[in-house]
Amino acid sequence: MFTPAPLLALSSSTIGVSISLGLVGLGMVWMLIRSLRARDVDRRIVFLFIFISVSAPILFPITFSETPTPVVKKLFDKVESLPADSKVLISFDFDPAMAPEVQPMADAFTRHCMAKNHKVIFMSLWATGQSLLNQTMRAVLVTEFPEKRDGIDYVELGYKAGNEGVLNVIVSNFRKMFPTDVNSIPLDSIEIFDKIKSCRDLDLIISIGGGKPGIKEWVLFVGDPTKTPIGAGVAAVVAPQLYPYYPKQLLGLLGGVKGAAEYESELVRHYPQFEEVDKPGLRMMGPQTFAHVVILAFIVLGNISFFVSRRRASR
Amino acid sequence: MKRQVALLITLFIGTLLVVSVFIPPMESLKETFTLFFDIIAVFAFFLGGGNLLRVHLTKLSKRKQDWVYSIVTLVGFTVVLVIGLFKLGNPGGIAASPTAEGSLFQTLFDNVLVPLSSTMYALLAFFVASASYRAFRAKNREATILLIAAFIILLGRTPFGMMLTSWVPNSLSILQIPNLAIWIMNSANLAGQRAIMIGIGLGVVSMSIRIILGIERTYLGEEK
Amino acid sequence: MDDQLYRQPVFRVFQIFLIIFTVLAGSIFAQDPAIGLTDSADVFVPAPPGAVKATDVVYDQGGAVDLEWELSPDDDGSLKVSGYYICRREVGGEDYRLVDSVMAGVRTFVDETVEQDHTYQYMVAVNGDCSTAPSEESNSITPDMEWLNFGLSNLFIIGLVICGSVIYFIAHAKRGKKFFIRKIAGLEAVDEAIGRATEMGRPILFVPGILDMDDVQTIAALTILGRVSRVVADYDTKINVPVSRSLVMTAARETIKSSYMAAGRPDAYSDDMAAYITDEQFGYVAAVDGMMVREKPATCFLLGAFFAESLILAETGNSIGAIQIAGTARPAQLPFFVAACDFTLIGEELFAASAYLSGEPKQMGSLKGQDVGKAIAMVFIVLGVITTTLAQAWDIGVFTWISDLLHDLFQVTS
Amino acid sequence: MKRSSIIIMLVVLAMFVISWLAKASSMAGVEDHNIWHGFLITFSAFLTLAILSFLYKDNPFYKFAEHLFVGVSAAYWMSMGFWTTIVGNLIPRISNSLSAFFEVPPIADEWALLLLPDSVTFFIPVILGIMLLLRLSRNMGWISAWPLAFIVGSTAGFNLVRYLRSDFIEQVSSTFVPLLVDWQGTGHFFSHLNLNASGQFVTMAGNWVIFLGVMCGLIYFFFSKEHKGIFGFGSRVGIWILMVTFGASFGYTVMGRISLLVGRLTFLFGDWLGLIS
Repeated sequence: MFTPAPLLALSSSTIGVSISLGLVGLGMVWMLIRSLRARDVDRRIVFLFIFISVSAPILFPITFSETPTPVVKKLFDKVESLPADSKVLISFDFDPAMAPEVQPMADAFTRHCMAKNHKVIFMSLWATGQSLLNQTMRAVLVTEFPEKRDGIDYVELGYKAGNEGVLNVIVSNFRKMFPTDVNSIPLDSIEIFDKIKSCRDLDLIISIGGGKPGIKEWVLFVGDPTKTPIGAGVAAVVAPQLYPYYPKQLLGLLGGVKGAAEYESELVRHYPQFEEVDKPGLRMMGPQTFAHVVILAFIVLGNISFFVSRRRASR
Repeated sequence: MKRQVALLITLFIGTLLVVSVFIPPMESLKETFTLFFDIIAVFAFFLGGGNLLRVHLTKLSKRKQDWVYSIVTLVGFTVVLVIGLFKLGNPGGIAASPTAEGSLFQTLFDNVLVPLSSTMYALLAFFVASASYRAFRAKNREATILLIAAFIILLGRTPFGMMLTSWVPNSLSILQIPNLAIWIMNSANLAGQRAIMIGIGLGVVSMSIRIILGIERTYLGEEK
Repeated sequence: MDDQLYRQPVFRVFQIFLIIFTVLAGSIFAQDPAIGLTDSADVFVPAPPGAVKATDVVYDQGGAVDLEWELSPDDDGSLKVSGYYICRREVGGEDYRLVDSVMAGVRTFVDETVEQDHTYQYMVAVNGDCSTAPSEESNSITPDMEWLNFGLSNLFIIGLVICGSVIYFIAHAKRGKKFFIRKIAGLEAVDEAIGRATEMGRPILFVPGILDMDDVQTIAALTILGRVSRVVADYDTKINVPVSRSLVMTAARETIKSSYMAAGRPDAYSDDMAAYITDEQFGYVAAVDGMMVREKPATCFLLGAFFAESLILAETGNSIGAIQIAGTARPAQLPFFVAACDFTLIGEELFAASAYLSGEPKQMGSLKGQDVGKAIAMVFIVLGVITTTLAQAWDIGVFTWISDLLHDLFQVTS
Repeated sequence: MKRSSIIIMLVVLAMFVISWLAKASSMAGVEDHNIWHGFLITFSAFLTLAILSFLYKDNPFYKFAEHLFVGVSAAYWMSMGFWTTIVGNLIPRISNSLSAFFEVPPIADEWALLLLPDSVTFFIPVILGIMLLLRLSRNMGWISAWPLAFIVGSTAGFNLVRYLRSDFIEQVSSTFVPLLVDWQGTGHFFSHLNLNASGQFVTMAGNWVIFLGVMCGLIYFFFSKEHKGIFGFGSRVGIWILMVTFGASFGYTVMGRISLLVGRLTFLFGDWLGLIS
């Protein structure tokens, strides 16, 4: 949960970041000089750099602005370009183990749809997804959008057992699978469902997951037969297996923490009011990016010292 | 004779399990044998655990180097074994799961084993860095290819990959580093993985045949 | 197949009797409004589902029946029908009992609660809002067990060809035929690495992976340990084999002991050479790391099944300046070994290593057999790629047929 | 022991106690057993730091953590082996009275193996296990080779078919990729030629790389043919493909490894020191 940081904390974090950045930068320069003299760096110094570059962004949260890759941008633009009151379904197909990676995506999608005044239908194909769905509802809907009303602006269908069987049914009829929503209110008396009979009537489906049933099932059972656009958010490890579906069967794809961070930063760019909310994707990206850059720098340094020493040897 | 029997056992069991795949009535053989293996492995614990105790007791009694730490191992081992085997401090008693919530055993797991193993695992973050510093150098053609592939993928996973190449027009978008990274993962990387896996499949088949036929018998000891 | 059993006259008569019985029972049942409120005028009664067909699931142990039926005409995606009840009874016995229910729109079901060699009949009842309508009874079915799984015949054929070629070349080599085998860099270095340790007066560390004896990689590692410890015994160097499974410890001891016997030095062998550490993955790694920095082995062998610890071990070994020969068949860990070790046995090379090191013609023959397997793979990949390409690009019937055939040949259903 | 090391020990001990007290007092009123919980968190943090200190060099704290780890984890898995395998799988099958003692429901006999009931066949592993233990005896030690032969034989039998299926057959068939994707004639191909990441040409190039890469990779693994001429070239390309694979997978996993450290440091800075909310 986000609590507005007092001015003091903000400035101290800026100072902290600058100091650690400075340290790492100066250290790199020092090592560049050493490398130019063809001297290798002790592994413990490498360790120290990794330690600083990972802990600094944790202690003093800094975020890098992310430029979205086309796969992410396309999905963002779709949500953005749909007219208000479009019907979007978000399915929480993941468990707590995957949550750190994909829940930030779920939050970001929810936030975006709410800001665009879309009508959102929440559901889950995983039994464990229900509680995570409730988490997002509490953290995003209830806290940030208190004016949105259940049943009018959004509806929670919850979890139904049956895996891809559920999809097989809702592809032609929602009411057959979900006679009521999670609060036992019949779908017929829910405003959103006035014009929705099946998945065909949705404007966008977003599945967030990483296992089975998950994105692949949504594509095969719902996306392909109905031509309803499908977007997805997945854990990093499974992302490469889903790229073959993009862009024909999958509108867009968020892969891992990086995908979440890209979406979050694109969201902030369009909706400055979200500047202040917690953005776990971007927050987690800080240490990752920092460490990656340090590793990349070390690879470059290693090659410099290698070439310098080889040139000397050949002389 | 003793070795002959052992080789016959291997031949019989090996063939039986290969054949069982094609015979539905013998399908459950696989699960049964897995259970057999687990049970034998528990018996082997006596040898392993006994050896662990013996090594550290010897170290202690002979006051070998670092004998003090052997006390730590011995105490840790005995205490946890007693707690674990007798389910001490387990609210559910003997019928409860050994790892029941709130049991002493589980508390030990959460507060001793978890920090130890996850920190050991986290050391990888450091070693990944030192290994890439040392290994990714353009020493020869192979190493250069390794370096370039790693560099592109690493760059593709930071915001800088996109920043550096976002100017590339859409008709050349494969040259944008994140796209290139994905393309490499799905083409060359996939090809290499498949070639390795096909090789492994054949290697295992051939190795298993050598074992079943008794040609490979190192584990039984060489002929005297 | 034991279908024959049921073709015997006695069974024929029994079957005919059953069919008559079934029809009779079915007609009685159909007249009897046992289920549902059929007579009430204001209750909608959906039309019953069509014919139910029951078939035995093939290639199993006789524990499953496949059901298929025609949907009720009222099951058209509207809300009139909410699902189907699957009912079953044993022929000649009890009443119909509910087995399970399925959602509307579903027309198949696999009943896995049947017992082998009992005869069953099924009925599917469609469920309206507050009424049900049963179908006619199905044919009677006796799930039986098959003795051979013909669904795996392609696996059998491919296995036969590959195992056959390995065995053929082993037999060929037995008769004295010599094969050329290319050098494997990592293995050429084994003797040199052990020699180095001897010169430096430092021990050798051999890590056989972290999995138990039920993994082939561990066995492959132990066979290499056999060759390594033979050389070690000759050179009189110290060898340490920390293991993370008790069974591996037993097998490793057996292996080292026999190598020392073969080298004629049984006196120099001690059980302490192979020691069990702990089953816990990272506990084992912590101990081996400690061992590395304290004993400073000159040579480390990291062979077998490795997971995340591959890089921790390889980097620590590298930091103490040891020569490292690594090998695993886990593709995910190979990059780390390649990056941090001097020599890496990649996948198949790990399994080839023991044959290669043994120098026995029989073992070398098996390597030739593996190559035949690779050649087969290559031929089929070329064929598969060409036919798939032609079939997709121009939709030529014959190529589609061949491409489908190849896909089927290399498609193993479990 | 040197004086400096005694001083370091004392300082660490003092810091441990301070952290324990601070943690316990900060939890007072929130947790019931605050002293115990304070100890647990401090001890976890101490172990975390002890392992991290190995990065600098081997030291007494690492040795302590390492030896504790070995002892505790060996006993942990041994207890788990006893409860899950012996009590969970063996006893319910072979003895009703023992199952009653351990309060586990007995498992009904199945006639799976050799047409014998489980209550008989499950004595096989027990006998083999005892044979294994005979290794400790001087005279009967040789018999431990039999259970090993059983295990190695079953491993070979299992894995032969398993690897043939999942590593050989399935990988071969998934390499049947079309070399021409969305083919609508040569003219269409050249007029739409571009390097768009999801375009026809790039997709096709990917499939070509997969096809040729797998072929060359397999050539690299050939043992019985000298790598010369065309074959030698193929094997060289094979090595390059393998190098791309290794580089790419290495680069791809780095991110996951960093997250592990983030997790540990978050524990230290947050749960222990309370520096971050």
